[in-house]
Amino acid sequence: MEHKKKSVYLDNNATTPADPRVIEKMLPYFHETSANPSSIHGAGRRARDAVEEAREKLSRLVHCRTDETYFTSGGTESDNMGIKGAAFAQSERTKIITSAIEHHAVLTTCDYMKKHGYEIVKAPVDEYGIVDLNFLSRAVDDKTLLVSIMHANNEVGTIEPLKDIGEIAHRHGAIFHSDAVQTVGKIPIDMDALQVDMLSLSGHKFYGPKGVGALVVRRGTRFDPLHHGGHHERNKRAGTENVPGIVGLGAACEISMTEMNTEEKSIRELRDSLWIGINKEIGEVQLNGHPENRLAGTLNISVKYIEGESMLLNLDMHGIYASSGSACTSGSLEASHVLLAMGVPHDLAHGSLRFSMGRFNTKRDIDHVIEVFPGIVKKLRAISPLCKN
Amino acid sequence: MEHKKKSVYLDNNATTPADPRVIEKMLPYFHETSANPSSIHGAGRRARDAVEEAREKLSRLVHCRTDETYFTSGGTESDNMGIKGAAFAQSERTKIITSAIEHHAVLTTCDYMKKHGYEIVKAPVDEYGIVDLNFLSRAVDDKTLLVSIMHANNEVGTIEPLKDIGEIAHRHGAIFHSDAVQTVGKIPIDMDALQVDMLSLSGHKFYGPKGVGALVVRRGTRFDPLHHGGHHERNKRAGTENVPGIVGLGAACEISMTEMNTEEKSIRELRDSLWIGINKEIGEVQLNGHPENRLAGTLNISVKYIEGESMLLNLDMHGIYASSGSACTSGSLEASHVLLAMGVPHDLAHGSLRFSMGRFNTKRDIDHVIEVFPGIVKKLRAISPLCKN
Amino acid sequence: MQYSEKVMDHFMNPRNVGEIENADGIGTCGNPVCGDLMTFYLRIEPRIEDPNKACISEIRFKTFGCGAAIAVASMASEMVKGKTLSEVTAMSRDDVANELDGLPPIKMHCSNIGVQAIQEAVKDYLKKIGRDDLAGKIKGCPDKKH
Amino acid sequence: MQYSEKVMDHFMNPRNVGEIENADGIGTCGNPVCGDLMTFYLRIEPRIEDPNKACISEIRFKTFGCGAAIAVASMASEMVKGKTLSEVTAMSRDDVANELDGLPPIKMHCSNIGVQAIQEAVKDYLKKIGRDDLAGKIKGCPDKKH
Ligand SMILES: Cc1ncc(COP(=O)(O)O)c(C=O)c1O
Ligand SMILES: Cc1ncc(COP(=O)(O)O)c(C=O)c1O
Repeated sequence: MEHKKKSVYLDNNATTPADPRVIEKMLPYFHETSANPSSIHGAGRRARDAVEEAREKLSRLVHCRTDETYFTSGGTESDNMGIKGAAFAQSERTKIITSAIEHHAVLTTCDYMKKHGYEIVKAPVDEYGIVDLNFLSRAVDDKTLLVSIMHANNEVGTIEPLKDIGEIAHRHGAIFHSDAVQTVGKIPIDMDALQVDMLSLSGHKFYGPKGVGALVVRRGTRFDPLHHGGHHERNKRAGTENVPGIVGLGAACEISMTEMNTEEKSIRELRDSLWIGINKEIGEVQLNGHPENRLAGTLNISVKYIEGESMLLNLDMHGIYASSGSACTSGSLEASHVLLAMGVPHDLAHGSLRFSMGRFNTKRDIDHVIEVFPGIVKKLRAISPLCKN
Repeated sequence: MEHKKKSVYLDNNATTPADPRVIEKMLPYFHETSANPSSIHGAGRRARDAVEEAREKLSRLVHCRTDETYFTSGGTESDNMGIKGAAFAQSERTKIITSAIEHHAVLTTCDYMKKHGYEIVKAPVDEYGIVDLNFLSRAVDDKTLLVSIMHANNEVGTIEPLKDIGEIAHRHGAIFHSDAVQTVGKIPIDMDALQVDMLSLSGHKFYGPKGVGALVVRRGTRFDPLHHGGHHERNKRAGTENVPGIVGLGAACEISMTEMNTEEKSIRELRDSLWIGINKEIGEVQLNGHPENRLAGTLNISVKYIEGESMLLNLDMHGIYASSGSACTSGSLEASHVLLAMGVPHDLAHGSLRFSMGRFNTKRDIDHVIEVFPGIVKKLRAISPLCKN
Repeated sequence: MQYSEKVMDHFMNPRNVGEIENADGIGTCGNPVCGDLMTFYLRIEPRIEDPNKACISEIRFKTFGCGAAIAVASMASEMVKGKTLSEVTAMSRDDVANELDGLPPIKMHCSNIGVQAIQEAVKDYLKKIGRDDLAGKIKGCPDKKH
Repeated sequence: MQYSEKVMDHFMNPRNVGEIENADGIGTCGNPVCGDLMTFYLRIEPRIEDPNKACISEIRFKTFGCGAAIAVASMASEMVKGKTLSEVTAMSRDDVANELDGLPPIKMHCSNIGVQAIQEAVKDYLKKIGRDDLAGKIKGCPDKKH
């Protein structure tokens, strides 16, 4: 979202602008109704009520009980809290299984667990980014404490078969954690049906505020806290509740509940028309991710012979905001670990571009990209030594 | 802060209402200028600039370098990150020294470290809540990795002699961490002068938003991250930056910088007039905390023969919002560990009440309390079996 | 932690507050160290042949304690007025809590202290009339310090 | 990560893009696997008695790479035009980065590749004119794969 005229924000997988309706709901809790929900006075009780109302909205969205929700500061904290918490709450099992295409919040946490003596196994994925279930079946055993596989990948949008994975995990009594940061609020989630024991989510990925998220943990799943301190969140997550943030998260859940279906359809239409337009205007482009089974708003492509950042910067000059690989890694030099795990060659991985559409995009945004993007590709290909025409 | 007429918020140590000027600064970053600061496009760069500007304001307030600041989700996370981070980043030293009157964010974290094999020593305090420096001098040794002593206590407001404590810690090469959640923005802080290596702070305690805080770590002090994931905050604190929250924290820092001195004086006047008024109207009341060396806004008293919660609830019926002991423990049955550590007898600890004044209080608020409170005490003493008159 | 309306009503307007001079039975439970202390004073309609059938004709109390403690004392005093001693002896903390439309879990012990203090007063009465046999059967306050 | 205005200018409007037919020297450095590849084409004013004093009269380049890579190639091409071969050989990555008003630390390697690719082209020229002795003294591209 941008001041300049004609700016087009197509980086909704990195973060979504908060919905104005969400902001409106949060506003009173900054000043007028500001209090600590732990305080027993009237102002405190109103803050407590607001937190609990948001909790109900969240639990309706992901189909869980209210006492299974724990508010956090975002997806990364939720991932850390779930993985470390599950591991440190027990001592018999020592193996953690994850995938090669997880977000860094999961992968780096697993690296850390490895230093603490846990065995980490990363399941491979196929060319579309779907986790190898046969591999998982063989890898999960009675030493496995946790299987952590994301619900949908943030770079390519591919949606994983959680139900099947959950069954494999539970066959051996392992806990199944899923990083659902990219799916909550975008596609229906039913913890029971998906067989998920722990679910991470983040407000700013579905039009809620930044700095707030949740870990949902099904009853009976043991875990240690990550933040120690006061008695907040049933002794599992200490720290004064971020009341406006939690209220905003709740409001985002409520809006998603009612608008998810129609929104999914219209976003998918935008995305498909962008892909069709690009394909028509530009040769030698490939789609990354599963052709059908992926998030409606995600379009990840590789443009042959040219590099991603140079496309991004050119788009940026036209007020078009996209991303090349994960937002979190765009400051790095390495090609996306997700694309490489899917078998995309290095040069095409370097030449990848992610357009991610959201609630506030319009057909005009797409038209603008289709107008501008082919010229950029042409210009960059003209100076590319790999391009021989 | 409250809708009802004549409500009087005197629980500013539990949380402060965000300053309207802070909220105004935050607002654009929820939607219009929403982006992920890790994104390289124009919107991302504007978000990045906003974060770095806030960092500068923070570092001016506590006198540190910008690259010594790490934004977190609040005071509790900062305490956890500092204590666990310092301990886990090394393996030679095994002793942590703290005080008996720390916030639960520190004490519970220390309990957790104890389970991990660290030796925890809690320094006692005198009747005013000042940490025993002689004890500290004897306790700190070459096995001591960390000394963690708060800057000011949240319940009684007593301010600790950080400089002396820092010198004792450094004599043996220990790291000095201070939970300054109650002082940042209220009294001047100079990390160097105070000899502090790690400093925790929280936005919502000085008119910034909830859900954002910081750990300030002086260069050369090693620590491990608490949240693993992306490359945010120089690889030390992963998670998409809470841009509006960080902007709000920065704005709160800026306001405090310029208004701290005059504000401190006017708040102190309010507090002293409240204490004088109570003393005049009610017999057998005692002041808890240091008579001079304490936060300007904190008035903690014990009212003989009656219990704290019953006073609170009666005050609440009159729209007066105060607290009994720490907000975080008011749901517990135990008398304040702070008052007990100061040698306050159990019954007086149960009969304690904290009025904490802040930026938005007026003389009328104080007058209202002085009008209402004596009647409440009279009524409760009339039904107390301890009161023999 | 949220109190029911009934708790708040009894807390703000406690019934039967006070003492009874030359009470027939006096019972105390709790301890200011723990933050709760209740004393009940009973006037009892004697029934020499079967003291367990004697009725409580008047009751007063004093309480040091939290909102729940005051409300429990008030509600319990209302509940036992006119009851026989055996009825009072059979009362449980849940009876009082239910009558108050519930109490927060961490406040249930207040309800306990209330019931035990009244039973302590009954015990006191029975001892005073020389019926230590009957008094011995009443639990009362566990250690006089709750 | 923020680029300077100069970087953005050279990136958006790169100078000397293209190829030179029958170039006197051609040099490549980088690798698409690493995300950066540059090829420079040189036209050189010969100076038979002392080839190190020969001047670069024309330069063209092609680049696959990030914004910094393109800007570096463009800026480097401007910088070496008219320079003698020994001056070009003495150039360092910092010279180009400074001329661009700095580069983000993680992009400094682009500057390296740029300088090395040009030096590779110089080397190529020296070899072509049979001066392997001089060519051998030029570092050029470390492993032809940066
Ligand atoms: C799949 C996935 N997991 C985790 C995260 C981390 O969430 P946050 O940045 O809110 O900590 C993100 C986004 O950054 C994500 O896309
Ligand atoms: C002294 C002190 N330390 C730490 C904290 C914890 O801060 P937060 O609630 O922002 O996590 C508080 C307040 O709750 C406090 O008063």
